[in-house]
Amino acid sequence: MLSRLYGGSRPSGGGSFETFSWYYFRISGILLLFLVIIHLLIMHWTNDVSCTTYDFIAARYANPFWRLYDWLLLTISLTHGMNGLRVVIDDYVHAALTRSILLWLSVFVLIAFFMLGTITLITFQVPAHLNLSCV
Amino acid sequence: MYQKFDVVIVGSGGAGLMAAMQLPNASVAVLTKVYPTRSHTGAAQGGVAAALGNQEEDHWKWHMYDTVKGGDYLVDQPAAEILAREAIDAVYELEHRGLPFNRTADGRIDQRRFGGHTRNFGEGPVRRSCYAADRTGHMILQTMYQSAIKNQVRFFNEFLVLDLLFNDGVACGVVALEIRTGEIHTFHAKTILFATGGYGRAWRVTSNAFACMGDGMSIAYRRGIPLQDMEMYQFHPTGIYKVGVLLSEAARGEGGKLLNDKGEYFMERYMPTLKDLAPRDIVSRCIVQEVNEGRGINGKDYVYLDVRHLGAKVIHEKLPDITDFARNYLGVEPITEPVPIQPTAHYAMGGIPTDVDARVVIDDQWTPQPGFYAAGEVACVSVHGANRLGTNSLVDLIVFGRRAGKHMAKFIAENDHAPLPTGYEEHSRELVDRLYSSTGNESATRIRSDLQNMMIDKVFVERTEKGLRESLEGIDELQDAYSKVQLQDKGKQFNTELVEAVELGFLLDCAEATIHGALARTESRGAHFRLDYPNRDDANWLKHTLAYKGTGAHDVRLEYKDVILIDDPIFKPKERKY
Amino acid sequence: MRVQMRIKRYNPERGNKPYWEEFRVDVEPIDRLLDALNQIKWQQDGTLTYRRSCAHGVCGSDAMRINGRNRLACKVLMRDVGERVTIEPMLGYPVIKDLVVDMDQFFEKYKSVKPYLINYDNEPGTERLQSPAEREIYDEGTKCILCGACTGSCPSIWGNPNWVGPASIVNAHRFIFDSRDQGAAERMAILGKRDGVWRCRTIFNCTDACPRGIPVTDLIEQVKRAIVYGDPKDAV
Amino acid sequence: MYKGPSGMWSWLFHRVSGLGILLFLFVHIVDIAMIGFGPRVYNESVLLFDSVIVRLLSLALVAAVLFHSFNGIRIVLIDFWKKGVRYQQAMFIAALVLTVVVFLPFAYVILIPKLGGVALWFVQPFANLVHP
Ligand SMILES: Cc1cc2nc3c(=O)[nH]c(=O)nc-3n(C[C@H](O)[C@H](O)[C@H](O)COP(=O)(O)OP(=O)(O)OC[C@H]3O[C@@H](n4cnc5c(N)ncnc54)[C@H](O)[C@@H]3O)c2cc1C
Ligand code: HEM
Ligand code: SF4
Ligand code: F3S
Ligand code: FES
Repeated sequence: MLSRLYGGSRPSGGGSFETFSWYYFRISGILLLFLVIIHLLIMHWTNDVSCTTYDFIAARYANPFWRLYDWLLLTISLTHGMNGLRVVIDDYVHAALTRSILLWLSVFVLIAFFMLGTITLITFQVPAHLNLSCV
Repeated sequence: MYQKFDVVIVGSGGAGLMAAMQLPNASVAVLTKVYPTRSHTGAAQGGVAAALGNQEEDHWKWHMYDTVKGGDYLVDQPAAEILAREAIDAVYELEHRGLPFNRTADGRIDQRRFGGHTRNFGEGPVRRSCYAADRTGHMILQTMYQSAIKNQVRFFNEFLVLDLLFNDGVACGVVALEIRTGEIHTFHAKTILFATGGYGRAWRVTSNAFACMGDGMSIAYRRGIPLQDMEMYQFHPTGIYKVGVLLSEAARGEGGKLLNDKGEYFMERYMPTLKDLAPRDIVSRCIVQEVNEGRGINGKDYVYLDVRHLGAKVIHEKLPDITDFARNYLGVEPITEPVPIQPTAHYAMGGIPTDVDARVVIDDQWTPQPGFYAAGEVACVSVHGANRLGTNSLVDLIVFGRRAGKHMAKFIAENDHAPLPTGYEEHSRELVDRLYSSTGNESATRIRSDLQNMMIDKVFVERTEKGLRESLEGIDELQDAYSKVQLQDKGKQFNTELVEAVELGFLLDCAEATIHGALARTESRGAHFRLDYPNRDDANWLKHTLAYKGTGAHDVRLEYKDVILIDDPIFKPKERKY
Repeated sequence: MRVQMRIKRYNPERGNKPYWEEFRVDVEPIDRLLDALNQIKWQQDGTLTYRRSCAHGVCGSDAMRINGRNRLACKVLMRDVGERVTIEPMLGYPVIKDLVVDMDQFFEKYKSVKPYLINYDNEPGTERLQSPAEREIYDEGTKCILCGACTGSCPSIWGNPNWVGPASIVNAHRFIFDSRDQGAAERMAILGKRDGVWRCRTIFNCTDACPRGIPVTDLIEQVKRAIVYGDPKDAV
Repeated sequence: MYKGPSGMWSWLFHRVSGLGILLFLFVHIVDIAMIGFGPRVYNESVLLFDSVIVRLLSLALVAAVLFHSFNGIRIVLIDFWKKGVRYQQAMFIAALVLTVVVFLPFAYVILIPKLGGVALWFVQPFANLVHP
């Protein structure tokens, strides 16, 4: 008789955007953990910032893997971060109009930076001669 | 402001909300001077009795017997029968509404022992108290409030009811002060239920909340309705010294013992069989006797509750509240130190007289006052007689709260609104305006503390003619002084000084009726113990006191009403032995 | 002991700015802070306004901000607050007068999560069965006295007064995890919305504030998991 | 602010660091975009990263990223590990310690090429900005 535990009438909850957003924070956060730390190690540890010249970048982007890597970093961190900004706006801005203006603005910023980053990554042409100073 | 409802319920404790639950199709307003979940019912710890027989054999008739005997036979027996019978259904109703009772291994409502509840007409203790940890009252109140939300009951929170309106003997509304704005509102209704709780604040040491000021009793009393058996006031033996916060009977149920200054477990001397688990009136009296004979701790007016021998494990697991309270309010560690306790004012057996349908009845002929109902501690059905058993108050709330609701549903179907009397707000406005404009320079604080000290000195566990006479003079003086009370806060919004002053007026009335009833009753019965008349006197006093407010300033008129007995030898009044 | 009480006062009828006022009281170390407030009200300044009822921590009337943390005045002893104590109304609620805050919205939010048993089956003749283990799962939430201390301590609510707040979630939890209840999905849908559980950023002030010792954040996290997993069973 | 040992500081740091990183991300996307304009433009813009003041800023960035990441893990553990709530305080301390421990070598590596410059910066704040 006690098996009426949590009977059948419990369809799954959630599914809404807020739930997804929360989940996405965690998943993207974990992914970013690896992407960002490796990124930092490469940029600041194995190389000094003074070495990250045009040629250095170009040499990296000669390998499509790094283009993909950076694109993932771009996409995930941008969406993660903008989602965070959205949450902060929701927390502190209550006037309906201001809020929706700001939210739309951040959507626009998100798209703009995403496009800028993506276009940069896709259209970049590796020049024939590279002059690597540090590696 | 004026508003119209079918039913107005004053008070959102267990009794008021239980009634509201029975009226799903009526327009109901619940008025309460605190937020509903702050009502005093939430403080009840022990449990609610019902002969479910989940743990061992039990029968409602046994429950009825214990109730009648516990009340020292001043109980109306047909009412006690209803209490014991309907407790069972009422408890199931609560469970269906979601109350999280503790459970037995097979999933049923768990039950435990409690003082005075026995098997087979007094043979031995029985597990009858249904409980939810050590917060049964809290769970009842929460569950009912939740149910009320589900049923979309209209609440008027922080409204202080000031007056009850009658038109030609028919109750037709109440007048209330909206505390937040200071406005006066009139609620026009076909029927009114008072469920405003007790008046424990009349004593300095009390387990009762600040809100327990006897409002409902006094409002009715001022409108000519009698108060029944007010001299029957229960003093719980184990209140925390000075603070009055209750240490539940569970402490003694688990084996805690009372200790005097000589290091003696003195209950063994007074009640060799039940010892520390004797009924509350008896244990309180023994404590007072110890104190009077100089065996209070350090010669003062308290003794110890000793649970040290139970061991840390039992204390932590079964008596967490006690540990908590003792540490919090006394800085005492019950595992290693005994806890200072003294009897504390706890429960009014008396109140507004009603029949078993919670209809208010105004004389010895049981004449009902149409449209006016009362239930809970404010009412006197009378199921508790001269002494209430532990866990029986919650039963009272749910059984008679329920009956009140059901009867009101019938009443509103059959009756129309009686028109309001002319000048219906006048009395209330006067009451408030007088306090605002008074320049009498009298302090409500002074009156309140004098009253509380006087009641604990003279109208406490042991009473004498001399003490009661002195308190009669005292109460008259305080009533006079009250008319000169002056406020510092003249504001309208959330003026709690005004609220406290109004409540003090109510409290004085209740104390007045108590003192008059106690002085007249020249016998000892249950909680009313007269040193000068130490025996029960059934020949003259097997009857209820009805105290009416008289016409003169300090007049109180006493009348009496027979106790209803049933024709069954088991329930025939006999000496109360444990 | 002599204690200096710094109290934030506000009276809408007399000027419209909150101000600080200091009182001195003589109290016993084991007096409650509520006793000290009463002493001020009854002997020094009758206009001082606050709520109280039970005086022993079970009714939830007197939650206020004491030395920067939300506490019940009747559960705080004078010996624990030191010789100077600062008392303010709780943050996150509109102030009505002195220490009294407007709880109406708090109760509205509470109501919004359907805090009552939902069961569509016919009522049995006796009790609905529930094992002690099933009873235990939702025990903590049943201790809530709706004092509002948790909600008033939460920075998310200071920023966003529309947020449903920890107290409501605790009470939703109490029913979502009750084996007799069938309304979990309805409640989870409500709490999944924008001002639902997700506004909780695990700040834990609520857990610190709760006078009943309810592990508030823990319960909120269980509700979050229930929503994410779609089933309360997996969440505890 | 709420007094007492709660998770409020961790939340505040997390939020501020998250927004800080986001701000940096915008800058970073723009400066990477400079590669599209050829080596001269890019190299000049990236020179900025070499300056002391910006090196200090990127130190702050590293600190922010580290704290945000470790605390992010703490949050995920609180959310999904059923006992996580109980250890939130300990995990906060762990996140702080980890941040410091990982940060120090980073700081060393980033600052070492410019230690002289750093010293100089304190005396003449604007000298390096113009020409590193
Ligand atoms: C510490 C303690 C422990 C107890 N333990 C137990 C136990 O274990 N078992 C048991 O059976 N009994 C117990 N009791 C007794 C029992 O709790 C009370 O008798 C019972 O709760 C009274 O309920 P009520 O509904 O009559 O009134 P209350 O719960 O006192 O409610 C009164 C209501 O009336 C309202 N009100 C009052 N005056 C006004 C007014 N003028 N205008 C508007 N509203 C007003 C109040 O706001 C409140 O809502 C205990 C009592 C105490 C003090
Ligand atoms: C490196 C690994 C990262 C992890 C593990 C991580 C983890 C998280 C988590 C779990 C949250 C949710 C916090 C909450 O719900 O309370 C969060 C919020 C946030 N993150 Fe990250 N994050 C990381 C990187 C980043 C990056 C690179 C950015 C910037 C682009 C960023 C910006 C933000 C912002 C703005 C928030 C919102 C803060 C708030 O709501 O208080 N995070 N992060
Ligand atoms: S969860 Fe705790 S703090 Fe919050 S309202 Fe309930 S009792 Fe008060
Ligand atoms: S303080 Fe607030 S953010 Fe969550 S953990 Fe408590 S509700
Ligand atoms: S007065 Fe009831 S909780 Fe403090």
